[in-house]
Amino acid sequence: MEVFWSAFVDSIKLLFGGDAALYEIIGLSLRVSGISLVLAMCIGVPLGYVIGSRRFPGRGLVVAIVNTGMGLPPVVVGLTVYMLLSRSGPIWDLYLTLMGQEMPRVLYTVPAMIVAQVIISSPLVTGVTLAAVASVPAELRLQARSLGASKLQEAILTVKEARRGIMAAVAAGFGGIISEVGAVNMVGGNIAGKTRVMTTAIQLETGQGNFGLALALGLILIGISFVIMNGFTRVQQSGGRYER
Amino acid sequence: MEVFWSAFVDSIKLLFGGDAALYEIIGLSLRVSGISLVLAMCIGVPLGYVIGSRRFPGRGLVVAIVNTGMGLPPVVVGLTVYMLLSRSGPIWDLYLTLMGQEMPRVLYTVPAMIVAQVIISSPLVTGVTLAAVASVPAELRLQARSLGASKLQEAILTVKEARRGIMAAVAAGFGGIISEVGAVNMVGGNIAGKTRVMTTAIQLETGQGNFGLALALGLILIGISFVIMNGFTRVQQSGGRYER
Amino acid sequence: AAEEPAEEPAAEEPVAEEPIETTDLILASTTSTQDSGLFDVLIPAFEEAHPEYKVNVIAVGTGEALELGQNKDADVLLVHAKAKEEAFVADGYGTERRDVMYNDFIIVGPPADPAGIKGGTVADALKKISDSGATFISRGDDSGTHTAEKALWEKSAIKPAGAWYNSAGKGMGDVLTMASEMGGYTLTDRATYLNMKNDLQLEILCEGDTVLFNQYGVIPVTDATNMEGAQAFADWIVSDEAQTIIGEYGVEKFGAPLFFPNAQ
Amino acid sequence: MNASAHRCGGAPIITGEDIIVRYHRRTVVDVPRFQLCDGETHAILGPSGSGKSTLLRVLGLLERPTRGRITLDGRAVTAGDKGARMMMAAVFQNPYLFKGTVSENVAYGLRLRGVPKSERDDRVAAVLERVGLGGTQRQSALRLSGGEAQRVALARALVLEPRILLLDEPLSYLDPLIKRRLVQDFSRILSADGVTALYVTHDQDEAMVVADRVSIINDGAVIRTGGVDEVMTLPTSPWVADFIGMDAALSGTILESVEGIAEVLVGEERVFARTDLPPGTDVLVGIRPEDVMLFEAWAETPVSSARNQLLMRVESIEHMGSTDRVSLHSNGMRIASSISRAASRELDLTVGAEVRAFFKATSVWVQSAAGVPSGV
Amino acid sequence: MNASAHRCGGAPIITGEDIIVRYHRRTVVDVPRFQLCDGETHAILGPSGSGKSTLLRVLGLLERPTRGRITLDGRAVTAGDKGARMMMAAVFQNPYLFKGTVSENVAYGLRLRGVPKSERDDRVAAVLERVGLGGTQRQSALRLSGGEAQRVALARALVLEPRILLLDEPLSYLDPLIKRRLVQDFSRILSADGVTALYVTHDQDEAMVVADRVSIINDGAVIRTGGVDEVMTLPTSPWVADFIGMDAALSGTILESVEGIAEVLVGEERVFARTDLPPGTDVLVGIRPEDVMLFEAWAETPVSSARNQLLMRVESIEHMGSTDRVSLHSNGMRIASSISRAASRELDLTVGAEVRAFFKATSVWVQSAAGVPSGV
Ligand SMILES: Nc1ncnc2c1ncn2[C@@H]1O[C@H](COP(=O)(O)OP(=O)(O)OP(=O)(O)O)[C@@H](O)[C@H]1O
Ligand SMILES: Nc1ncnc2c1ncn2[C@@H]1O[C@H](COP(=O)(O)OP(=O)(O)OP(=O)(O)O)[C@@H](O)[C@H]1O
Ligand SMILES: [Mg+2]
Ligand SMILES: [Mg+2]
Repeated sequence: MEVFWSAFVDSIKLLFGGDAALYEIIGLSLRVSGISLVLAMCIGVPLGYVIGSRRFPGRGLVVAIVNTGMGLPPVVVGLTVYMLLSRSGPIWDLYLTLMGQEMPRVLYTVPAMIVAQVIISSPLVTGVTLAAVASVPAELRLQARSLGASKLQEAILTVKEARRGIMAAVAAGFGGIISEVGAVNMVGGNIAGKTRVMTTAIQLETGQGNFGLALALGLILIGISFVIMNGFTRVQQSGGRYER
Repeated sequence: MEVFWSAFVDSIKLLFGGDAALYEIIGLSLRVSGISLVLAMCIGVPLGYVIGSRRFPGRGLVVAIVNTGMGLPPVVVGLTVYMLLSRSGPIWDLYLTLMGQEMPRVLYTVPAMIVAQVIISSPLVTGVTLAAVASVPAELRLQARSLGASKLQEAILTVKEARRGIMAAVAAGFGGIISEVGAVNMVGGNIAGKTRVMTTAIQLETGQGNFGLALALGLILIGISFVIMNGFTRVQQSGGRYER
Repeated sequence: AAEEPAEEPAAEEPVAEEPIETTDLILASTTSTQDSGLFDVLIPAFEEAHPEYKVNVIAVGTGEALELGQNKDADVLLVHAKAKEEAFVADGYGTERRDVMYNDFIIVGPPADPAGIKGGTVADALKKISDSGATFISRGDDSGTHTAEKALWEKSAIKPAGAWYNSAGKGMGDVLTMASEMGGYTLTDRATYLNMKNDLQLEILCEGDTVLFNQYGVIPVTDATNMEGAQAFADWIVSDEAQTIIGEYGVEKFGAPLFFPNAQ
Repeated sequence: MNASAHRCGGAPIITGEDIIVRYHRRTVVDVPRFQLCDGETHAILGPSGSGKSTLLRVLGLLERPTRGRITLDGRAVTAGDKGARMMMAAVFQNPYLFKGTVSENVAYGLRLRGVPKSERDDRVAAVLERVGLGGTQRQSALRLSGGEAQRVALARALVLEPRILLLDEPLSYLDPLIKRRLVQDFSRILSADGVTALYVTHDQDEAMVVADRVSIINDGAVIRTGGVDEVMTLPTSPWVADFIGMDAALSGTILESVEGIAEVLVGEERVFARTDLPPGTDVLVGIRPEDVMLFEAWAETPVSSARNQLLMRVESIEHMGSTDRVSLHSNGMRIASSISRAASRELDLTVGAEVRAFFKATSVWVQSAAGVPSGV
Repeated sequence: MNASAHRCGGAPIITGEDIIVRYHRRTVVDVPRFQLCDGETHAILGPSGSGKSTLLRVLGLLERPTRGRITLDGRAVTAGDKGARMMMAAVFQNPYLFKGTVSENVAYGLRLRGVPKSERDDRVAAVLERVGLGGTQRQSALRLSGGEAQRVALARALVLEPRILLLDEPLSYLDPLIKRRLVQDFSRILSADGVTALYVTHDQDEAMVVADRVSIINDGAVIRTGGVDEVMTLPTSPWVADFIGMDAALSGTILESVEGIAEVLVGEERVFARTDLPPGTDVLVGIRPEDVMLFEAWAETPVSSARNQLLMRVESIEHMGSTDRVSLHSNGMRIASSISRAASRELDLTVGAEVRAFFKATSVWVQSAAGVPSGV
């Protein structure tokens, strides 16, 4: 057990030890996760709203696809993104044809990581949002409409009403992003100082047998996401509809 | 693009090619995921119900912890489980002290993988269930109680009412499990014929540069989870409360 | 990469006072090289010698590294699977292959040595392990180490199969951890073993045999994004300066070098 | 249906034509023509499950009918038409409030319309005062009692001062005190210039106070439409009569007519009624139970103005709370009387007993039988 | 409060003592003592937001009060007590139905009680028939109209045939036809042996038909409890009077008494009333507006039995739908009369006009003023 305790102590020491490289890694993790989360929300929340609030033929199939998307293996996503962005991949060729010059390299950069993260977390956000939106009484949307709400305003109201569920969606999406390693490793390359984030750093240390350090980094990551989630939760908890 | 097409063709060929090793891997994946999912549901649904339906001091903190749990880095989970189960870990010592004999090895076996998977997916199931349960009108629970429901019967009814959200929770949990590789790899060891599952096999092929094969395996995995999710979704979709 | 004038470095003659414009160089290598810590000294030295390049290490399996090279997503490769490397160059994916260094393989196992292989030859050891059914963990990932292991089995005419033979499909560090936990034997490169020794309940039981030889080579990728950089790296790593660094790495920490430079 | 039934006071503002709503193959609404006229308050009465709420949603452009056309001010509109919806505001049967405070709920529509904050606050305060919830602005809307929630839903619509108000049982959760106040308030708001209202209710008294016209709907079909007095006094079928708590309208013939007071033969009884119809006209005759007073059979002629005094036999007595409803017949004429419980006790009414029924000529509603399809 | 007010018909079955419910520091219910007696139907009347639903939830062991004790059959119970809850069934103001079919909803309580399937089906069919929803067993409960949903909620409770029924405005969404039927049905069910009911309602007529006793609650406090006739006829404060649609009870003194008919001095008017109280007693006097008939001031004495005939002045007229409510005064006496709209029109009533008010001695409710705290 003292292994965990010493990892805990180490994590504190590391966190306040002033190691610039660590701060850089943490910063990059937060930047990548933050941007990815915002993009995943921009995709997942509207999509979840539309699927959750409308009835259309094939809806069940769409939901099944979204649910399947929650279980995309990160390595496969990484591989796919890699293949798309590779110099011998289709986008590269297309760019060359269209622009008449070589595409600047996207692989092993932050944008590539973000692309992979967004692909991984969007279905999570969509799927949970969908269920949350579907649990908002249709009468409520009708009420909004009857008071003159446009389709967009109705959607905003619905999302607000389903806030708790949507926060869960965002939390799940964030969790998927912040902990993900397979895809970022593959398309980011875990390049020190450039694309190394907390998870790939942890993986690296684990591979080198530095379990204590890996664990300490893991605790730092978990601690950071706890702080973020705690802020989150304050929003999520306020104004529950059905509590007594 | 033809890379994806050929991977697709390969995946079909593989799937119906009668390769016993592949079937074994698929079978193990399903077994591990299935058992893990059931266990995660056994933990997550009741826990989510309790947190979602009760008010107690520190509830916000508990929710934040659950949300954080959605983002546990698999490598850290793997590492932790590894350290706990390791021959130099605390459980081994405890067993020796209590039973007077060495504990049979758990590491690099299916049960160890299941432990890791359950740790990873339980918070997902709990977090989404929690939000779903919290969106069930308190009046409905009160109604059940007023008709003579016990606490358990009330819980069952609430869970049934929140079915859609809970199905999303289960889908998210299943997605987390079926796609997870970091932790199973670490505690399972990816031993051919013993603990090799689809995700670790994909990772292995990727590491060997067999991108086409990796992709084909990935498509098979995604296909399998789509079939499962599709069955799922039929349950999830039936009997929506608020649809018109 | 003449098509990329914007990123073209002033390679010939960096003008003093002006900040040097660096270009990225993608080095695909094996996890074992990265995990051994060699890059932590090698890369800074290269970047000091060639400040116009910024090396980005992508540490993956040997197979994956070759694949990245084939797709031109890496500029230069440092891997250890000689036969595959030669085929890679022969197929035109790499410009040339040069030996850089080697380290040696060892067989490690539990201190109790249930199969009793200590001190014997490699062939002897493998036979005893398979006969006694003692646990053996194989990399099983087509890596250089795995390729070497397979060759050894073949040479001793044993077909490794059965419950005792575990094909792990994992990196060296992981396999060592597994061997330690499972009380089994494994074939490892010395560097990784020495690096992790303290956390393992494993001892060197068989070493020094001439068949246990692990050659690393460097290959600049044909038509790479940063061809100049790739060539510069390949030239530099076989230079005396780099070879000295390689030879000295690990002496301080482990009392013996981890890699033996052998560039011609 | 009466020929005048479809006559609008103003121009039709909303017209529904050939409206059919089907849910799972069951036809829930089937209305060939429905007109809501400019400035009127149109009450919809009908039993539970008859399609009132569905019709309201359809006419309010909140739900697309399975079939049918809706025109607003003569222009065809559909459920997607936002401009059209902006003219309306609805209060649903079940008040679904939004998360947030009372004032956020009430201000919602105003915010959508871009009304500035200060004006919004003033209007919200005023309308809350009006529904008896002054000062509750900052309470959570989700923690209100049933009646409070209903009033917030009402305020949310009223505050918009829309041209068309759609009200689906807006007062069902309210106590008589506040209800009385709101009904009075309604009749003031709704009779104001240019406000048109569709008002679904179960309370006939409410309908009679606020409505100009009434439609009675049963099983998805409008079976009676007309002015409120006419519909509520002259049921054209036994079902309608029963529904509005009367006996069926009586058939009769006008015998003679002097100074607007006619003598009408109903069965073998003679009834005096105020009507301008000429002698010989076949008519329908209706008398509301509240207008029939009962006295002991041996009582002397009381008031001069109660022109009709009939000796009748009690057929049945039904207790309705503070009143008893007594069915009476004599010589082929059948009417009901609604009297206070105390009066009923005092009269010691029993089935079969004889009583004297008094009602005034002006309490008798008379309409030409021509043009009223039989059986409707 | 009247001394007899707390007298139970049977033994108290549920007793609440010192019940206080606070939400966010606001006291919503504050009831020192509430008794629901065995076999009685106890109606709770009160304005919107007065705490009726909260009190019902507390007494039904569905919500823990902030403070207070509840005893059931003399045994202290709390909200967690399942055995106690098994004796009761509740219908809430807002019918929340469960996902599933109508029959699944109605059978829910039976399933919990382990009633076998075939018996369950029979009982469900029977109770659905009773609430007018026969044959709807397999419909989805979530797609019902407001009134249908309310009836399913009602059936869900009735089917359990519980010892105690808690009904929170169970008929608010229903049309008069089905309401009339159900009220009659209720009064039969509720008067059956051993069924005790707490009945929250806004409809006084409903209360008068089904209830044995009535409590009036305002601002969380029970301000009046007693037999239904007494409470509904003899308001003990202006607020209660206004709430039940009367003028305040009058104070008077009995002058003389002959054969159970007393002459009571009210203000300077003399009123005949049936009472056994001796001359000289100070009394409270109440007359329900429905029992007061109005005639032209110059009308002759009509019916012999209406012993009271007063010439009074009209103070105000309020339109209430089919009836008008007229407030009258003369010589310090103030009463109200509820007359039909037609009669009102015929009388051509205007404020300040004189009319003759008739009411019977038996319509006057008299009670000794002793023991009634002033201002309540
Ligand atoms: N979404 C739906 N799916 C299926 N049936 C429905 C749906 N909505 C309403 N119905 C049915 O349509 C009929 C009419 O419903 P509606 O709500 O219009 O009745 P209503 O006249 O408003 O009744 P109430 O007075 O009880 O509110 C009812 O029998 C109801 O069960
Ligand atoms: N959970 C809650 N939190 C805060 N206030 C509440 C809560 N529940 C009820 N209230 C308040 O308590 C008061 C009494 O509510 P209750 O529901 O008992 O009233 P009621 O008498 O049933 O009224 P109505 O006839 O309108 O249903 C109301 O003013 C309401 O706003
Ligand atoms: Mg309705
Ligand atoms: Mg209430």
